[in-house]
Amino acid sequence: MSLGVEAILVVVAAWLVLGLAGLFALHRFWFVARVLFPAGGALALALAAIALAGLHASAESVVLPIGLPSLPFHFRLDSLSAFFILAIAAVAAGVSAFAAGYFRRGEGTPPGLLCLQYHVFLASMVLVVLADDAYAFMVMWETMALSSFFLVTTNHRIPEIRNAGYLYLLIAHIGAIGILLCFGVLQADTGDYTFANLRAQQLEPFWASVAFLLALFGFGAKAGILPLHVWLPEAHPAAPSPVSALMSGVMLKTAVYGFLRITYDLMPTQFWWWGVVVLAVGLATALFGVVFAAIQVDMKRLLAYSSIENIGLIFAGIGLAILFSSFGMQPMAALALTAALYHVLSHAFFKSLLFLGTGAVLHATSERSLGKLGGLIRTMPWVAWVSLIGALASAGLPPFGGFVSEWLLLQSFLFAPGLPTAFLNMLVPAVAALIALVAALAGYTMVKFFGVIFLGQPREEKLAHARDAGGWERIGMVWLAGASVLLGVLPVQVIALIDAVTGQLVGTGLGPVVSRSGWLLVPVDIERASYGPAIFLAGVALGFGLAYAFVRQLYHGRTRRAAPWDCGYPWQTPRMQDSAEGFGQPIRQIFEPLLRVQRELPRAGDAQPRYRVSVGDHFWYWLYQPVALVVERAAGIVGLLQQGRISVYLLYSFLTVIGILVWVTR
Amino acid sequence: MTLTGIASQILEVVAALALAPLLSGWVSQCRAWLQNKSAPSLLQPYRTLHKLFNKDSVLADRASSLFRAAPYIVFGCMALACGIVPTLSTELPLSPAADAIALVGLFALARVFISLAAMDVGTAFGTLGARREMLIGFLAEPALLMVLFTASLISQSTSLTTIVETLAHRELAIYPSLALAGVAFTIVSLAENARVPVDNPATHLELTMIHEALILEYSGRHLALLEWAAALKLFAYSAIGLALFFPWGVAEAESPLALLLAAPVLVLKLGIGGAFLAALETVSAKMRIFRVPEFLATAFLLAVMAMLTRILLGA
Amino acid sequence: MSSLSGQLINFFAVVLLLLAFAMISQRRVLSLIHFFTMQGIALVAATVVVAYATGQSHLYVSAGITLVLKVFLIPWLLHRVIDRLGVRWDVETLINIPTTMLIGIVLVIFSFNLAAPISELSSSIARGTLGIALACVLLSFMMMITRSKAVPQVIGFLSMENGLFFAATAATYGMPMVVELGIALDVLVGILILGVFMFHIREQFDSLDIRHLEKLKEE
Amino acid sequence: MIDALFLVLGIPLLGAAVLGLTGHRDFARDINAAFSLGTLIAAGALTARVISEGPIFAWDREFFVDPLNVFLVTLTAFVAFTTALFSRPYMQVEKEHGKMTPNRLRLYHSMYQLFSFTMLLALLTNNMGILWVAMEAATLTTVLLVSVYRTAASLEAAWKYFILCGVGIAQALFGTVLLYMAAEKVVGAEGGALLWTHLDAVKGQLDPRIITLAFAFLFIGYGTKVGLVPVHNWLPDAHAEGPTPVSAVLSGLLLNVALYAILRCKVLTDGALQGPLAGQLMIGFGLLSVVAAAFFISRQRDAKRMFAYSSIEHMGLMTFAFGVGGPVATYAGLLHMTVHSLIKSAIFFAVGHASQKAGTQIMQEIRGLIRVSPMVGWGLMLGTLAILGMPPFGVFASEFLILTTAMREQPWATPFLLLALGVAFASMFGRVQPMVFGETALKPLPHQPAAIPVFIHLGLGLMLGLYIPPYLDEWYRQAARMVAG
Repeated sequence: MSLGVEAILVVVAAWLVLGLAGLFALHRFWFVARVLFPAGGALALALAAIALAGLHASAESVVLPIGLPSLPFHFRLDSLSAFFILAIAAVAAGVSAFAAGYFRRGEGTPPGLLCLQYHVFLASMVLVVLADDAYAFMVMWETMALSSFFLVTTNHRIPEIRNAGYLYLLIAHIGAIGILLCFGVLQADTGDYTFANLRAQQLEPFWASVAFLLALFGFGAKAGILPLHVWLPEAHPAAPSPVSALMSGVMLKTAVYGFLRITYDLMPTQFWWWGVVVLAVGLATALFGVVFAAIQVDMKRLLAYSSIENIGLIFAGIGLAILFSSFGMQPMAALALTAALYHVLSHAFFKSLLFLGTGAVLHATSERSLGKLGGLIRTMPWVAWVSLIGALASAGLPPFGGFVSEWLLLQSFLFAPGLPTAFLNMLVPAVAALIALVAALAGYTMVKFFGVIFLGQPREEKLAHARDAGGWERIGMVWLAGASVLLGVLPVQVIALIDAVTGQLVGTGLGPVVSRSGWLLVPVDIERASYGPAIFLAGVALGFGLAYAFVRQLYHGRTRRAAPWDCGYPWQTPRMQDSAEGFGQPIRQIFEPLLRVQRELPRAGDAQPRYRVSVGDHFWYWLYQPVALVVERAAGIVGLLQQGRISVYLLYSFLTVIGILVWVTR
Repeated sequence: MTLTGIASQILEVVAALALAPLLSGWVSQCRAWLQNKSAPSLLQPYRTLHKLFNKDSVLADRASSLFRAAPYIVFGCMALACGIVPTLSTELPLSPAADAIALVGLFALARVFISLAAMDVGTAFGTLGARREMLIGFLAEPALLMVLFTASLISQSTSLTTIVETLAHRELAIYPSLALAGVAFTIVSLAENARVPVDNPATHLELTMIHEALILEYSGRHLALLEWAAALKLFAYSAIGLALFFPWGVAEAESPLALLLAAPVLVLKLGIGGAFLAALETVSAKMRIFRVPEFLATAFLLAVMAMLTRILLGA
Repeated sequence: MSSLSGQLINFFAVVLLLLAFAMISQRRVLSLIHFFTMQGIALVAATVVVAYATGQSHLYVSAGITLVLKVFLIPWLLHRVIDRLGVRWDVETLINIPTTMLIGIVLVIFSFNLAAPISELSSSIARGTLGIALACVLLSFMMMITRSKAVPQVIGFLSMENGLFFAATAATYGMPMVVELGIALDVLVGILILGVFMFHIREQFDSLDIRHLEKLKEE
Repeated sequence: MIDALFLVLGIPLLGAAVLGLTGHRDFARDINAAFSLGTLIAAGALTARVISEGPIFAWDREFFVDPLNVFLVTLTAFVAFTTALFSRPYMQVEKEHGKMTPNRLRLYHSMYQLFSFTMLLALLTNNMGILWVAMEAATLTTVLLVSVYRTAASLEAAWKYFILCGVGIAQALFGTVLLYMAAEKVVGAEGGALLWTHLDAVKGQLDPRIITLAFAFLFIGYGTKVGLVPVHNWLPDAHAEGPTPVSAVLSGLLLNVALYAILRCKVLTDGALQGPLAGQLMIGFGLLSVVAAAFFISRQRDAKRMFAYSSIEHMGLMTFAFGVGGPVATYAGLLHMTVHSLIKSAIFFAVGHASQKAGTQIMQEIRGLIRVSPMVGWGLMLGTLAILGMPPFGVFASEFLILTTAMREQPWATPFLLLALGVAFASMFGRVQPMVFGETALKPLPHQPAAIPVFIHLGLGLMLGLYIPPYLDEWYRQAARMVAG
């Protein structure tokens, strides 16, 4: 079907028209919320369908007359970009539906402008994934950064949000500079910046490695890889919830797409040490992200750090895939890449679901810190149960999507002993152990997130009359929750989709082996490993049903209500429950060296004793502030050039004349 | 999906359900003898279960539907876990559905639900218990995974039935990697089943208990189910221990009558295991909660060492 | 014949160079203006000789303009500025006179060996004077740098213009007439503006010392 | 029909005279805008003729119009017209604040028209001598414009501007003399020696040694007017102290004209020397300007001074691009010239309104513009993002081309360029963001700010970023071929 690229461009154009319509209806709140956003959601659904169709179709490209005369915009839809467009569109559909019900009157920028920025953001993400030449890619890449910057600073009256926006755009811009340099190296003196030409270039090892490291730096800055992650926990919580859902769920994935496009598509040769570097960086990011997520007090910062962790796992998967493909072990590389891409899809769904959950909680209670929430399952059942699905998926528990990608990742590690060099074999246990630890800690974080917010007693009075999510918001959340569950229960069908991508990137997919075994997910062969989530879920359900029937038939179902057990101390108050800091205290104690903990203990005889603990980020003190200091000092030195005295200026001019004359006649 | 397969699968689950309370009763009996006390009867656990099932279930007035659903989910998970681990025969139709990693995931699912249920009522003890349970969980789970990985590296597969078959057929030789994995596994099972060095199953002292704190609010049939699930968990862990380190005597695929021989061998092995567990408990004293991470960290390192020796020394 | 006019032009060039040196070493503003006037006269003479030797009629016109402008109008303007603003007589310098003289000599040597390869290429009779013209320009440039009063700085600027005019007439028989007129007009308007400025600076800072003009800088 | 070229020069001259008489009255603002509009229409007609007939001469070859200077003429006329529109409300408010007395207004209006005359003369003339005279006249007119407020700071800025540029331009005169000397030997002395077209035709036979020295002096002379770093000191003071329409026109147009002059000389030098000397000089000074200006920006507290340094940075980038040479880099340089003057003048319009509202140019005291007047706030924010090279806008298009050709021709220079762009982004955006966002105590302006020019310029900048119309693209190609040879 030649549907492909043209249809997608039509949908993107429709999005932009919606945005402009919003601009003209700047303050007509009802029109924007109830007409434009749902229309955007419907368009997103259509886009998802097109991407699904395009996944297996052959690649087609189109050239638009706009852009530079010498380098007009090239757009190309191949299976890699179709897969990522599918992820973007599916999540955008849910988030747009949620946004229809979420935005209320009198908040930050007028709704029309918000609608414009929102739809430009969506359009630029899709076009980044479609771009087929360096100029189009860079333009769409930074338009994405710019539109998301304006969305982050929606209510810019608050200073923290402004600083978060500034830090975000700054690091995004520096990352973009890295990517531009990488394209520059890739074009290897041909001056032609279309991806087709970049693919044809044969770079010698040194320049290929330089391009690879630049790509890792550039896309790492946008994905939130370790040294460049500082903006993520600031920017995502600052944005309104639907936007942070899109940023965390989908925008980070465009960075993963970019990295895959360059390392696999544009650079034919790969070196094994590339895989080790990406693996190391990915794991460090994952461990760092999950430890910080476990000790956070603000619910949206907790989810932001958890995004860093998941991005780390994805990059670890990609690193392993590079390691395998550099040694020519294509089936193993396909397995590792399938694990990474599966995690991309499942993380996109459950993370955006969790952010939408926090959005609903934020609107009901206008409270973000975990210390002031609690017991919301009674007043907001819909949001609670949907967020439970998201939390379980994020914790990587069996019947849900998160577990399948983790299972595939661990399986691919078990095949690693096949790697030729002994040093790499030694790598396997350490890395597998780290991934297991990260997955377990993710479970810990999610229990803290769900337990402190939704369960127990409400820690503030005003929580009692929190209203549940509205109609549109429920539709959005249920759509995302359904997708998470389907990803968990039907891995074989999802992997059939992913095979088109791994087939393009690595040559082979898991397809033939997986499809033969019906309901069971069998990566290599039945003897080695298999996992049937449907049967697994049926087993648990059967156990549940039999127990329930056994009890009700043989015995009885009578229940009585009474006050909870207070162990003889009648004045139990909600404040006695475990607070967020309390729940994170063991992690803070065990991972002390990783964190920069400042404790403020009350001294004896304090009028109001107060205990305050703040956890900082080492990178901020050891990397970002020294860099700012160096720039400041350099500026000081350069500032001496302009000291105000006219005779000094004349001297500069005189010396320049003499200097040029000497140089010219040398 | 042969007939014997289904029969052995059902037999295995029923045996687990029946033998689990017996095993915990046997362990508490051994412990009493070793501590020169007169031991309760072997069938005491069955009587308590029957008593609890008959009583009304008293729920906290604030408890949500999650609180009421959690016992059934945990019981279902533990029953499935016992179904997956090959105790009587290795021809189990359920085993392709879940391999070693899925088993660890199953335990994690049960642990998460029981912790959430504990936090639901919103008293200090529930959240305290949940936090400690998750603390032990996030340290024990990777160690268990590493132990299972060591075994799967030896048998080139992560599906439990294949592991048992390969370990059973090789000639009797000392595997250093399996030895290290065995020590790590004992530490992990002590921690997971709330045995003495980490947590005292019999105590009701709020500040020290972990597992008890989780089920503090439950009563009547919910408490019965959770007690039964705890016994099932102990049974599952010992089954894993036997499967990995003493796999002989498990019935093979095509021999139904071997099934009859496997049952007594299983009971014998469980008896010895239970006695060994009771001996371990009487020897060791309960640790401070913040010594537990170091304790489990040693288990974690031992398991990783086991994998390393397996890969480097090939044994 | 040509050798005589060539010698005459070289003589006037040397006079110009001497006057430039004299202006650097001068302490009193009034004598500065007199030297500037003498420079104007030398320039006019040189232009007349070149015009006579090469028969370029328009050179006479430009000599006339220079005469009116550089010998009568501008010195008169400078005198009026000094009387009206009551400028103090002595000229403060940033670095003492002997060092400026030393630097001046180095500059002359530098501009000579810079201009040497080019001058023998040019076909005009006043070949050697290009080096001297460049020297005059650099010397007056250096004079502007080392003076801290507004008036000496302006005079330095004007003597640089003289140097350039001499280079134009000597090396290339003078620029086309319309360009000469334009340059003269620019110089005249420039001086008028500078005069107006000096009045305003005097009002604002009630002194013509450039050191007051140092507020706009980087912290 | 009347020669369009005569109109393009005649109208501003006439305007200067008329406004010299009636400049102080209220309707003078509208006459000023009308004259600028007239010049724009004449420039449009001239462009139409050049498109249809190709390069044309006038007045026995004294004036010459070719693809390179015709698009600069249109750009100058257009920006002069929009600045005149902007200066109508601006000057009204300044009059009410008492900073502009009637005869200062008269001086301002007449000098404004004279200034646009000198720029158009410099662009259209074919005679290198007249080019120098026009540049000197432009300096004189802008000195008066900068010092129109008669405050201590504006006097100091004007004095430094005059002395430093006067000295700089004098070097250029010496260069022109040497050029004339070299030309006379080849073309002969019958007066055509200084005409650029003659020189261009015969540049192969010019003596390389004289041309090297000539280019050295011309480069340092006109380089002072472009504001390249070692000789840039006058630019921040002059652009910050004058009234905002003057800074907009200075930053937007005068720097372009000076760079145009250097381009004219570079064409001759490349022809004569066949060597890379001119290119090397421009690359060196261009790169130095970009890096130093980026670090200067991070120390600024005054808004207009900061944007003046940003102009130095962009002029450095253009000089680097023309230094690299070759059709693509020159094309990018010309595109950058257009987009920079459009966006920079839009920024100065917004900053002008903002500083009038806050009564000061210190950035700390200007806060939350979006809340008080969204037009000015959004104009400033989008303008700053555009000038920092954020993609949808045209500046990114030209920067992309410059950086990519630099990566091919001078790979060693790219890290410095990108470092400078990064530092400039960090410091400038860090200061503008709090100005635009956040709470505010500023009171709205009495008169409706002229938002139309700001958004016309930003719209054009955005258009050039995404789609360059074919005839405009053809123009740049011809000019680039002509310059890059």
